[in-house]
Amino acid sequence: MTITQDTTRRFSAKWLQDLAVRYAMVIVMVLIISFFLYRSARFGTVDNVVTILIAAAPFALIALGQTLVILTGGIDLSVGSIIALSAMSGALTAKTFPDRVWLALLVAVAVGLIAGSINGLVVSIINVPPFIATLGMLTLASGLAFVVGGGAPINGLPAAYGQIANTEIFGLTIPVILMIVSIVGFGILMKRTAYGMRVYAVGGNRLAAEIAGVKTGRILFSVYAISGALAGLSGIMLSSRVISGSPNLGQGYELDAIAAVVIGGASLLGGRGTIWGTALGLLLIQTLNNGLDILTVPAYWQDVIKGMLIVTAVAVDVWASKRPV
Amino acid sequence: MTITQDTTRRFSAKWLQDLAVRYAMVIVMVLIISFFLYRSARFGTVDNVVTILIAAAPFALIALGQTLVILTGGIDLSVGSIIALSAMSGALTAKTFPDRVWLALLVAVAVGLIAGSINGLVVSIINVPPFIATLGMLTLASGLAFVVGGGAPINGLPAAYGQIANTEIFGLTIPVILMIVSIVGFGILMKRTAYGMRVYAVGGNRLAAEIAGVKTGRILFSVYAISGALAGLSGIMLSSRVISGSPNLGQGYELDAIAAVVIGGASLLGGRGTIWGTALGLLLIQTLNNGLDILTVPAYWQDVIKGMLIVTAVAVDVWASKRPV
Amino acid sequence: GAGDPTANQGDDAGDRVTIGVTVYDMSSFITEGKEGIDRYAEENDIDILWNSAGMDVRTQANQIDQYISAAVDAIVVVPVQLETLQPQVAAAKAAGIPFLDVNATLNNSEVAGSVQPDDVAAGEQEAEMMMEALGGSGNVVILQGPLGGSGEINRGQGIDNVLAENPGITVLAKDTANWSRDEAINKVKNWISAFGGEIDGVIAQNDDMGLGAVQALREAGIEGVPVVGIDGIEDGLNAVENGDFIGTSLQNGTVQLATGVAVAAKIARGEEVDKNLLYLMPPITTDNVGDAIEHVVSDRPTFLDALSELIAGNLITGDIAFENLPGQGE
Amino acid sequence: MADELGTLECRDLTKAFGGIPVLKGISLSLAPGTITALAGENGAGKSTLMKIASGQYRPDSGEVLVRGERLPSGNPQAAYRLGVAIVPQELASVLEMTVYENIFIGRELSGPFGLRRRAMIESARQILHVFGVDIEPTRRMGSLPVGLRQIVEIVKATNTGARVILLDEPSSAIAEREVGKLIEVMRTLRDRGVALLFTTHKMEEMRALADRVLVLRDGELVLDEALRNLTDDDIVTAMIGRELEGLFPALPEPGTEAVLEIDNLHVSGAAAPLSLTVRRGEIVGLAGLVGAGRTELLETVFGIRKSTAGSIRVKGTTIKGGTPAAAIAARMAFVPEDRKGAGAVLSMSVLDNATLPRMDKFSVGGLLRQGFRRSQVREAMDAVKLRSRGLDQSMETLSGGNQQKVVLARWLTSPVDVLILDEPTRGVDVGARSEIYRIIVDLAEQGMAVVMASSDMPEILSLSHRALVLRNGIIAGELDSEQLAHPGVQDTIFRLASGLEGIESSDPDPADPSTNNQKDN
Ligand SMILES: Nc1ncnc2c1ncn2[C@@H]1O[C@H](COP(=O)(O)OP(=O)(O)OP(=O)(O)O)[C@@H](O)[C@H]1O
Ligand SMILES: Nc1ncnc2c1ncn2[C@@H]1O[C@H](COP(=O)(O)OP(=O)(O)OP(=O)(O)O)[C@@H](O)[C@H]1O
Ligand SMILES: [Mg+2]
Ligand SMILES: [Mg+2]
Repeated sequence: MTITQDTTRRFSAKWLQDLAVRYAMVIVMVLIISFFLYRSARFGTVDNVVTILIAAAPFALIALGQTLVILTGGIDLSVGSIIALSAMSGALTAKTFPDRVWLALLVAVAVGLIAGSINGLVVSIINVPPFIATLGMLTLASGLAFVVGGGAPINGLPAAYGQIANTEIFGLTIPVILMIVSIVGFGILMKRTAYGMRVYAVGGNRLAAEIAGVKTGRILFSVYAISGALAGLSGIMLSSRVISGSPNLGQGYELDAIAAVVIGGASLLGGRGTIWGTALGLLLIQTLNNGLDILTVPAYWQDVIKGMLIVTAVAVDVWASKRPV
Repeated sequence: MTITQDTTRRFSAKWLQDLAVRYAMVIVMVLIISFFLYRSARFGTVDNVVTILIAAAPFALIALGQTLVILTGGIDLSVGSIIALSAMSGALTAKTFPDRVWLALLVAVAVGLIAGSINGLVVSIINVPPFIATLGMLTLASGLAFVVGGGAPINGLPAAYGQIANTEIFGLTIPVILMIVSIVGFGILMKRTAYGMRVYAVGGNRLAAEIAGVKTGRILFSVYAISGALAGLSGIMLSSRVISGSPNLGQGYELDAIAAVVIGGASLLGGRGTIWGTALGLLLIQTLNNGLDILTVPAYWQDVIKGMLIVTAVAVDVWASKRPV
Repeated sequence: GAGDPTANQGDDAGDRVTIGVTVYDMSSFITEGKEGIDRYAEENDIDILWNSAGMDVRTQANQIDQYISAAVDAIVVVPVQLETLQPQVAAAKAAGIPFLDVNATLNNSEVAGSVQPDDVAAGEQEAEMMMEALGGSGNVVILQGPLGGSGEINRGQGIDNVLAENPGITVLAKDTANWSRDEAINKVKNWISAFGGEIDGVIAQNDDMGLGAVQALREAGIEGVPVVGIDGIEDGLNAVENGDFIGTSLQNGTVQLATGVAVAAKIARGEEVDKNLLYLMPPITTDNVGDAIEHVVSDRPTFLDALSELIAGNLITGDIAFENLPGQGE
Repeated sequence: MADELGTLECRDLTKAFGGIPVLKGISLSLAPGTITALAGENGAGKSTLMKIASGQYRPDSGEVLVRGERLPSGNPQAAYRLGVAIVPQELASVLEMTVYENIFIGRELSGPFGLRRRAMIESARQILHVFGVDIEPTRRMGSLPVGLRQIVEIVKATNTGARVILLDEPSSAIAEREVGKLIEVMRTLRDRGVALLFTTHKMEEMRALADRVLVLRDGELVLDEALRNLTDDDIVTAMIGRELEGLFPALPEPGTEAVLEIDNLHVSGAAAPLSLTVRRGEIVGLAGLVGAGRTELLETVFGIRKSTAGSIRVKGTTIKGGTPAAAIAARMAFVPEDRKGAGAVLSMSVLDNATLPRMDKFSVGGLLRQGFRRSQVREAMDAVKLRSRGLDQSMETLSGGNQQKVVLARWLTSPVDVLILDEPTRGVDVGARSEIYRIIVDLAEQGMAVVMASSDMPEILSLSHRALVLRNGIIAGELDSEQLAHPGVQDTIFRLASGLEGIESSDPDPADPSTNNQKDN
């Protein structure tokens, strides 16, 4: 009886446990934040925290999808391009039907879902390595993003288009709310549902999952479809925030998203990683971006510092948690 | 006696064997090339073949280094930035010592080697996942590339700087010769030497390799160092060809290099892949770039076509060779 | 901290103003411009907060948000992308902070001021130079900037305007080389493969790509094909001088960006100033390339010393691209 | 209880790899409520047959029927749905997940608030208890030794409610005591009407379990007979096509010169430091229960695990560095218990795997001596009767037993002073096993010192000059050759191993996770 209680308590605090494993990373984070707080009074203001959250939101969406993909041992390089393609599709829709802006949201997410599903089919049915499948989609979607706008950005959008991302609820804009809801939602999905467990199993050992009756093909398909749909959502949020559709939007975002996941402790071999870890990784990257901007460190020195800090943070974490490579 | 002869013959044709495994890919390549030949009489001219080779050369160098890294189960995202950093360092050296241009070559390769060695140390000693270690280096080196030039490209270089890449020997420029020599050299290194076998072993099963007496840390270190040095070489060649140093040089090249390796049949999990495969993958990408330009396909349609063809080529290959994912 | 915006907050600092600047990236143009800005600011009681967006709209939006909450006196933006940042422009307006777009347009009527190069005119200018060299007939190839960027769109517009009037000209190929020399070199080599000796001229939307084309032609052993660029970077000016280029158009970042900050400071101080200025790039040919090289490269310190005065004068005449080159101003 | 529904039927299955036939028309039928043993030499096609029956492989021709329903080929999930469960030879566990998660993959317990983890943990604890192993169900699978992983997989397969259970060498990594539990579990399942098919190379297990024996030779079913009609010799003869004389060769007398001297070695996780001297030509057996620390000891001696104190000397020279490379340089050789994880590089060929530990010998100035290494490796592999399509065959396409032969025989290309063996004959068939024993004894005769950990009791009893029983990382008892020949020795060893008799009887804490960190990578 005592033992049972013990395990329960342990389990309901699973996320805390996860954090504890990453404690070294948390300490590094706290150090970085303290430094920024010390150097700039503005860093800690509510306004600035909100600024960080707003900046983080579109990344959070793709990083969550990416977490699922990476947990299966795959990788999704196409999210940046899918952002561009769905932003362009959304913008085009808004331009065509200026008084039905919410249609744009729908179209963008649908476009992302379709692109992601194609990734999923190519990976799960034709068995093309995820790197190639999604690299192909990266190239293809970015080409299509230009095709949609005939090579140019889509401008002159109705002001209502901006409402998608800029509407505030309880003082938070929609992307921020989406981010928070998604982190919690995916956290629960991955820890508390059979689906989540199966995603881990497929990534940990596909054969083992297969002989246990798990429909591994479907699981693989689903993670890419989810990642695509989230990229679509991220694309429309980004595009709505600047009220314009650009075929260059989202370029290179995939690297930052993957980085957040790996910084958060996930293994690119699959099977290991958590949503909370990803959230932590995301926070690290966004805090650095924001803090260094606030201190108006010149752009290229920002890169130098960021490169070193990210490696250091992970090195400390590896050393402290002895996480397997 | 007979048996020995037999086996020897088999071995000297190992590269042919490798090609035969990739025969489906070769067929796809032949189809693509035939199409271009049919559509444009110019595609098959000697001049154009040389054009393809020249364009391929800087990619070939980094793709070879990348092959070694991927064979160990790692990844080197930093090659693009190392190209920029070493190009800037080389250009700065040439600007400072205009009459000793060959010093620039040395400096560039040394810079690449150092950057690569840092990657190697971080990966092999501190056990930071290669993705993060080299992502950190990507960010850091690209920052430093700007620092070297104070944020600007380095222009007004002595004409002699151009000789590094533009000197012709037997009608081929130095980068092309370097490419051919390196492909053959690395082909031999990986198939015929103890070092090559150790690289495969480390990637296939690090623990088993360690138990068999391989100093796995050193092997890991070495592949990153080699990859860095080759990126340095590639950087100086690129920079010398355009007689200028730009901090944006090489941006995004890492993806193309990794793509070439994976198209060539290597597994990102390590242990599987060949130099010939990489050469083939490289050829596929470069042929597509060239052929689509010759047919003056608009840039974004090029992307669409390239994305689909690469996935198709690998899909056919997967289906035909049943290569493990 | 030194870079802390709060340190400069409030109007009690007398005439001193703080201007937040965010640029698309650290290109050589921007780097030169920053030198001009820093020099001008130093001599005119201005504090500069500087950020680069690394070619990312989202980053730029965040940086502007930060400037607004730091309550700077004015914001100068060199946008990553055309027509973006509407919410930020509106927010700045609401906060009473003058907001200027410089060098690339946001196409937003809400901005407090705008200092723009006339890219359409520059495109026309380089195309005209090419028409002159070709005598109105022949085959050209065009190297474009990154598709969808305002530079590519406007310079392309200018080129198209001129081509429309010259039916004797055929465009063999037109594609992007993303402002980059090494991309241009491969692109042009491939076109040489495709068209052999048919190419009579190369119109590059900037100098870097033009220089790539020059190198590609050289590698292919083709001589006498005219190449034209825009921007007047060091190597471009040298190319004009040694005949590799038939000409270029000088976009002097030092002058243009510093002018942007000058206008912003004047608006912030409530001084009278023309709020919408066009920078008309002077054409550079063998006739005036020597002086241009002095301004941009060889005698830059002297040029910087006179910068504040030059801008002050230009703001009165309205010809903000004026820098006393031969053939300019009269 | 025995209804018609339990049957598995294979009809005329054929399968070839790269044009070489592995199964040549196999037909068989398993009745519900029976246990059938599948025997055969290494590479005979046993695993291939099981993989086809469980949907992992597509047969070239023929079909598999489960309860009369045709199994869609190449679809393991369909096999699972039809009620076929398998414990593969190369264990398929998710190392990153916990024990209970592994057990419940695919049939997770969920409630209205998502997964019922607590219920799964409890239930896992109970079914593991049947095997007498008190593994904490929340432990990470990757932190367990192979033997325990195998038990977890057996537990997993036997609790799916499957009507047909295929066990591919279920006892290869576990010791006698656990085998006893396995036998009990299998019998219970049989009594519930499940049809069981298992492979083994051990005659005792067939005797204890099987109702019927199938023997595969070269892809053909050469024997299908009720067990009671067969003698051991019948089975062996059917398997290897000839009669086998004694399994164990006679042991030569060891020398007196100390070759391996282990002095006060601190093994992480062990209760106390350990000292041990092995003489020239001596074979020392290490016995113990799963988790007794034999593997840890051997790995520490070979430099795979770091030790904090103590020294290891080979022929009087202290080994410095504490790395496998240093150990190999001192002419030590090691055959690990986990051949997939630590022994073989599966993606490489037989030739390359065999070359790996002797790279200096097989290369000149870094260049490989192709002809030389081929001839040397061929010789070594012939010595263990490796069955492969040539030295260029990839390790991963070798049968399990043949992989084990490569991992062992690769050391034979150069003289070795100290041979360290951890479960050396895991999965090796009787014929090859007798070859391996002969080789070990030959090598000992030539002056090598051998340390061998084994869970196979006859191996300990008949192949060692001296046996040490380990418990908790320390030597709980030592038995000389006379004691080993004593009829009651098995019981003595068991009592020593489980702490019922011996030096100290403090409560062992085998579940202490702190001892496992190094194994994780
Ligand atoms: N994927 C594969 N590709 C090529 N050959 C294979 C493959 N799988 C198995 N083989 C070959 O098929 C033969 C039978 O292998 P199988 O694993 O069925 O043997 P086994 O009877 O289980 O042997 P063991 O007792 O050693 O486990 C072997 O010769 C093996 O090399
Ligand atoms: N019955 C058990 N219950 C729980 N954990 C166990 C049990 N047996 C072993 N373990 C775990 O296994 C680990 C021992 O792993 P190890 O690899 O040393 O086993 P081993 O030495 O291979 O055993 P053997 O002596 O059979 O070789 C111990 O740390 C212990 O945590
Ligand atoms: Mg088998
Ligand atoms: Mg053991």
